[in-house]
Amino acid sequence: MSSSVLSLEGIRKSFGPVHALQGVDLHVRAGEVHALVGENGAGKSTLMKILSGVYRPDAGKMTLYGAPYAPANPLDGRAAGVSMIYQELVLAPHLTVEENVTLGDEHARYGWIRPRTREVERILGDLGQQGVAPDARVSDLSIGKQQLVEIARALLFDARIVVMDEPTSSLAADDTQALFEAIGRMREQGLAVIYISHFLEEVQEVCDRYTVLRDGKMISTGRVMGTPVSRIIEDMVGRSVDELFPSGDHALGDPLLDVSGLQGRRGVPANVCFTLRRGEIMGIAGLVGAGRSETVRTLFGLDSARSGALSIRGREALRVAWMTPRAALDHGLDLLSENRKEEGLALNLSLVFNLTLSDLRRYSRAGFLQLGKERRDGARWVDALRIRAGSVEQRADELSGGNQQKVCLARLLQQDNDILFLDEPTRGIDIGSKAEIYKLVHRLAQQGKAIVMISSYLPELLGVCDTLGVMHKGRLSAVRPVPEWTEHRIMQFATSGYDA
Amino acid sequence: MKKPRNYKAMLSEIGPLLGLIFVFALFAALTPSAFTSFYNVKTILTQSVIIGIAAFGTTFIIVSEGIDLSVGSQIALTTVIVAAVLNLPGGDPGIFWPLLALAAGVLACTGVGAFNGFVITKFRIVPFIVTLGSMQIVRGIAKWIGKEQTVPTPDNWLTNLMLIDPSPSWLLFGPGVWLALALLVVSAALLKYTVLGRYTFAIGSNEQTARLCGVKVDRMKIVIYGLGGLLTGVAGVMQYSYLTVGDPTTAVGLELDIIAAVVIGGGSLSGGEGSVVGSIVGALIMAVLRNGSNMLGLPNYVQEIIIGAIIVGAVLIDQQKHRLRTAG
Amino acid sequence: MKKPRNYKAMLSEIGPLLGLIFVFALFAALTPSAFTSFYNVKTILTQSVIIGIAAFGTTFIIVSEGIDLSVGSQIALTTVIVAAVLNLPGGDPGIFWPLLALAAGVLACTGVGAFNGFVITKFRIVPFIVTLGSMQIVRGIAKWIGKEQTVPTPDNWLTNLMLIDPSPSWLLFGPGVWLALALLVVSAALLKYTVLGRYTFAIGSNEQTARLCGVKVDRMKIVIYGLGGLLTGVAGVMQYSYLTVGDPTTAVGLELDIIAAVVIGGGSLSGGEGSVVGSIVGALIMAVLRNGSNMLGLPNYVQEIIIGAIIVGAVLIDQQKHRLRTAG
Amino acid sequence: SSSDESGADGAAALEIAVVPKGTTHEFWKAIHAGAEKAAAEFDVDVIWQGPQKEDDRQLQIQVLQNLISRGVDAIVVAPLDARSMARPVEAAVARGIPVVVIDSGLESDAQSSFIASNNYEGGRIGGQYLAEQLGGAGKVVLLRYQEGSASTTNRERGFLDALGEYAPDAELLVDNMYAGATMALALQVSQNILNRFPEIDAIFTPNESATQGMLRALETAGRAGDVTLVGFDVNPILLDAMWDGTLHGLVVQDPVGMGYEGVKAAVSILRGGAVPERMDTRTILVTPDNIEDAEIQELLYPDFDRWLDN
Ligand SMILES: Nc1ncnc2c1ncn2[C@@H]1O[C@H](COP(=O)(O)OP(=O)(O)OP(=O)(O)O)[C@@H](O)[C@H]1O
Ligand SMILES: Nc1ncnc2c1ncn2[C@@H]1O[C@H](COP(=O)(O)OP(=O)(O)OP(=O)(O)O)[C@@H](O)[C@H]1O
Ligand SMILES: [Mg+2]
Ligand SMILES: [Mg+2]
Repeated sequence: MSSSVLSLEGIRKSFGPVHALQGVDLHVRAGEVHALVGENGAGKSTLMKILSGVYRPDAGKMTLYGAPYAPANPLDGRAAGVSMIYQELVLAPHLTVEENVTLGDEHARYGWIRPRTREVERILGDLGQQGVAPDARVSDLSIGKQQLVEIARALLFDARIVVMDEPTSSLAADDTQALFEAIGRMREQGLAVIYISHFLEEVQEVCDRYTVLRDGKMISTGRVMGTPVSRIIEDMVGRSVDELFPSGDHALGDPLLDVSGLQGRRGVPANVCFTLRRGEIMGIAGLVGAGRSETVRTLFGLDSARSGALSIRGREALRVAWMTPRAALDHGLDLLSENRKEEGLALNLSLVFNLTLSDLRRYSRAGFLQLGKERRDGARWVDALRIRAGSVEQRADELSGGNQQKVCLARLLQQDNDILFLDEPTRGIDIGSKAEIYKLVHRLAQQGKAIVMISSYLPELLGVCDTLGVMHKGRLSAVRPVPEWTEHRIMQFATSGYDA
Repeated sequence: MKKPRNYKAMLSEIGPLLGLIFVFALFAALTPSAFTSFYNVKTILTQSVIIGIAAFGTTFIIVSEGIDLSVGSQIALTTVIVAAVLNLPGGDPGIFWPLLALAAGVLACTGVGAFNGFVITKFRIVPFIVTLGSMQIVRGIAKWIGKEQTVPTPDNWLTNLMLIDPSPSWLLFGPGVWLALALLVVSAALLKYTVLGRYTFAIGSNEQTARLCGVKVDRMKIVIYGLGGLLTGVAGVMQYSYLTVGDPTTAVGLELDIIAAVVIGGGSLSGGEGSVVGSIVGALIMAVLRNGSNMLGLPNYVQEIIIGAIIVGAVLIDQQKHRLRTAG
Repeated sequence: MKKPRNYKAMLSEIGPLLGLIFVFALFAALTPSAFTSFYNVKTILTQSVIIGIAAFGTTFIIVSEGIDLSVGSQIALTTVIVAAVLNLPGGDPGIFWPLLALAAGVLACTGVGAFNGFVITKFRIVPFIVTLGSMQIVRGIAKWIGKEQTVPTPDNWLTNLMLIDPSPSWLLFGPGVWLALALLVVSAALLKYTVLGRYTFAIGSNEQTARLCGVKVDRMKIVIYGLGGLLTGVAGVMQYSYLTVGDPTTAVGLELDIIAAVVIGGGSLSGGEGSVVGSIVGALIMAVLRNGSNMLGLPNYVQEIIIGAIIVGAVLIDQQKHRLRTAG
Repeated sequence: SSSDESGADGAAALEIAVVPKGTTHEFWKAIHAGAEKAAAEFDVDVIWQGPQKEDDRQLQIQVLQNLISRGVDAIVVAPLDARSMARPVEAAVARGIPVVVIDSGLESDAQSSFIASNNYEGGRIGGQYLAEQLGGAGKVVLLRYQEGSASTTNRERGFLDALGEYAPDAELLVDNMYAGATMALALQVSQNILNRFPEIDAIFTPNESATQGMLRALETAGRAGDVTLVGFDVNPILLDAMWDGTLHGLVVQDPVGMGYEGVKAAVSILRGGAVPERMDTRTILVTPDNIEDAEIQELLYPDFDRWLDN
């Protein structure tokens, strides 16, 4: 049991000037679940993509079951029994569930495909997804279910090593449990599982051993049992993070935003009402698909509303149905999207273009842009948020994920509006950057801004917010001060819509 | 559990069919006798053969999120090559030489298609640009081979393929129509029931996914464009048969008609959607419109306006349907 | 902090320029005296005016990740409308009527462009399809207005715009060249230094992000396509001036040349990239090639093959540059 | 065919540009042959250059402009449009390059000479013959060529006039359909016309591609030979059809003569001679009855290869 089925030694990989991996070792044994943890940009995904054959390493060697292993492409990886669940959703939206699950592994005779519906149904059943039909179109499923389809693909495949790169980042709690059970069965069958997650609780729950990466180097490895979480965190960020969540008071002031009777086109959100005061950080919890994003998007005019009104700074109520993003910005609202790549950054434009895009009026006179002023202000924000970039003219897609997220935040800061909707502001962000973002949110509240923060990560809501509401199927519970909530109470409302 | 999906899939193929029936009925009502005569139906079918066969190939390309603007030039190239081979010294218009000419024409287009695919995948240039370039290059080559002239050919059996009245009259339709029908069945089966077809859809739906799932995307694309070229080559032979000469200036802009046929038939330029049956229906709709307008004596410009409106209209209706489905 | 970026941006504009210099030098070496004569340079410039002006508009559209296939038809429509207005009863070829004709032509195209933008945004249909449809519709309308004929017009000052030798000879170039130059400056400034231009880039780079940032995407697109139509209309007036008649069958397929010019000049069909200066350089490269080939007495097919190869080659080189940049 | 040997023997040969409407019809090949024949005879160089796309006025203007820039000694042009081409022709003359217009008229007085078949007369000949074949009555179709083409419009006019004169009882079924620029278009339209009128007696088509398209349509419909078809211009396929009895009459021009006379006129202007302002080349009716005459044979089967090396 103790000998490694997979050994990676001295793996190096550079992308131009970026040295993503600088000689990493990793040893995985049969029948173990091995956690791979580290900050954003530490190189976890890159290492796993080398393992699965997406990238080729610049140096280093890999051994799989005692034999040298050097995949040239994902096909080689699969042939060697490496199955991978990628961090970003890897699905063909036009195809059915069955077609996606079997993609690349079709059973065919003379090129003619033979259906594998039975097997696909069995796998979905194993994941507790009897309700997902094999002939449903994947684009018709929610993100959580789509994630599960991808997991099913990895399970259907007859693998010897399964890599899971943040598989639970958009899973509901019960789906996560079903996944853990499936992982447990794999362990029993003697498969090796590599599990990447930013949720250290999950690591403690399912993993046997761990390896920490930092800045493309292996820092430590060991048994999960008996290693304190604080030790792992310290290895990840290179210092001890004693206080993740900021402390210090900020006073709540007059009401800034009053929402009543918000009703979405598809019935989500359903009759949502809440009031937001100056200096308030209001959290919204809920399961995936509960309608949290939809609520703020509707308020911001990105999704259409059936009815509802909002009043800002006590002025007369506006109809949400007439809201547009432009009007929302002009009324002092601003939104940080949960998906920065699709909605948040113009990836092939420069950093400074992205920073000022929502506020070009400030940088133009009679329609003409004042490029100098724009660049100076851009440089200020880059310094203020410690964004790592060559210059303000650097293209957004040349930045690492965490820095991209900071650019998005900087756009909000630059816009300087009073009412901020932050949708999953720390999704996919490492723990050190998280702490920075929490501090920033706190500082904004102290300046008298009002913030709505949506997150699927309960500890952060409980640690950062003043008040909290929970959503279930489009309905928002009463918004209460955080101390009045317990995790149990939150989960009860989130799963049943019943508030004790 | 299986029904709703099939039902939906059928709906998206039935849509264009209803359109075809509507257009046909409309003209039948306006010009009763001449339009609906069996002979005229045969004419319409024959006139759809070329665009139809080329559209089968383009369907694969469009489903894979590609586009091929060089189809018209490829057709011209085929007619010229067929004519040139038939004129080779020592050639005689028996069975063999025309067969050789046919093979040469089809092979040349398959080569052009595969080359397009190669450049697209090897250098990662968008298909629009690559095929915009090869559209000109192939046209130039066709003119070069044809010495900038139409190339007359001796009589041979190839020129009988596109006759409206077939020579053994029990055939009912000309050989071209039967050939198109056979290719329809083969292409539809290829696209729906084989690994090739499945990968075509997967690449069009999400190329990255296909790649990560072990589909050899580059090689597949070369195959897809090559297949497109092959079918275009067959269409080119039909065009030769239609014209009985090699004409390097023929079929200018025909690719747009072909793309329109695919799109009217439910194909989506953003990939992942389309069907061979839909595409032939699209081709038929356009042929019926042209034929019917001539029957009515409508001027060309009215035809053009109607066809333009139908292209947009078809996509619009398709989209409403999708919306309905998502909502329901 | 300022240098590297500007240097890079310049490089991507200098690339096509180097290409132009290379092509020019090549032909200058091959046909020394005639090709580099001032008169021939004037000829080349005049011949680039139409594609150039239309390419300015298409640059905006392509930068915003759109495409307009109806440009050729719009140009034909303009020539016909200008001719029709000039032939109105009561019209006289003084200053006023030609101005009215010009305005009518430009306005019509602006309308077509804005309508394209409206359909694209309102019904969420991809621009390729919408403009493929309007390409046919507009062509039909042009033929309808022109009664399927070329429309002769009385002599008037509009027809002097595209003369190679201007009438006051101190002008050096014909008024058309000067107009193109003025529009070049205006369009380049619009795209680079105004909010409109910035929004065009933002929409092309990521439409959803632009929406989130408060850009009124739908309205902007209508403006962009309208602006494209406006410039196309001006190009159409130039075409009329060139032909001196209204011709509903002119400029078939010209949109592809125009798109090629934009792409050769560094525009990307996936949006967010392109420059007005690059586009005019692209147009010039094509004009130099045509002219030089004529000078050398190269047959047409050689020209076609060369231009096709250059389209692909330009994009290929552009791409290598990008890769270099990412790597370096 | 064209050459650029500039001044190997000191004095460069005169460069005479010949600009056809297109390059793909047999007709233009014959003009080219005639031009080369004259070039050999008068010891000048012919530059043969046409627009890239058939029927593209803009491209023909560009070709003319480029030839002016190049500084050729004279231009012989078959204008695609009577008015559009006037400007560039005038520009050429203004720069001291004499222009001879062939085939189709030009609305300008800048050109030195206009050499063409009498298209109207050619149309009349065809119309008269068709009327005789009909015996004075029957159902007739006129498939026009293309919007805005002067020479074919004159042929169509001549045809209609003669038809009215010699067959007043004939019924004209269609005269508003256009064949379009290429044979493929002509064929499709022809098929649809044939379906629309099952009872056609005779058809007139005013140029090569329209005639060939209609002939092919008759063949695909199995009606070739049953319907009297009278066309205009000639190519080997049309001649074969006449031998087969599926084509009943062709009005042929003398393109070799036209090309020859065009270059000859240009040369004599350059060498200081006088040329007539207007010169008609022949239009002759070829029918199965006279096709074997020696004179016709020479017209129909000119020896291109003597002059063209491709
Ligand atoms: N294709 C690429 N081109 C350039 N740089 C890249 C590329 N992929 C990754 N990088 C860089 O390599 C480094 C490691 O990235 P990687 O995705 O492996 O991090 P990670 O540990 O998975 O982080 P996260 O927790 O955010 O997923 C980062 O600095 C990233 O910016
Ligand atoms: N484009 C869409 N088409 C169909 N249904 C959608 C679409 N977008 C959202 N929904 C549905 O609307 C509901 C609310 O989604 P929303 O994204 O607001 O949830 P959420 O609570 O923010 O979850 P997440 O954590 O995934 O962001 C879900 O049931 C989802 O399936
Ligand atoms: Mg990662
Ligand atoms: Mg959400």
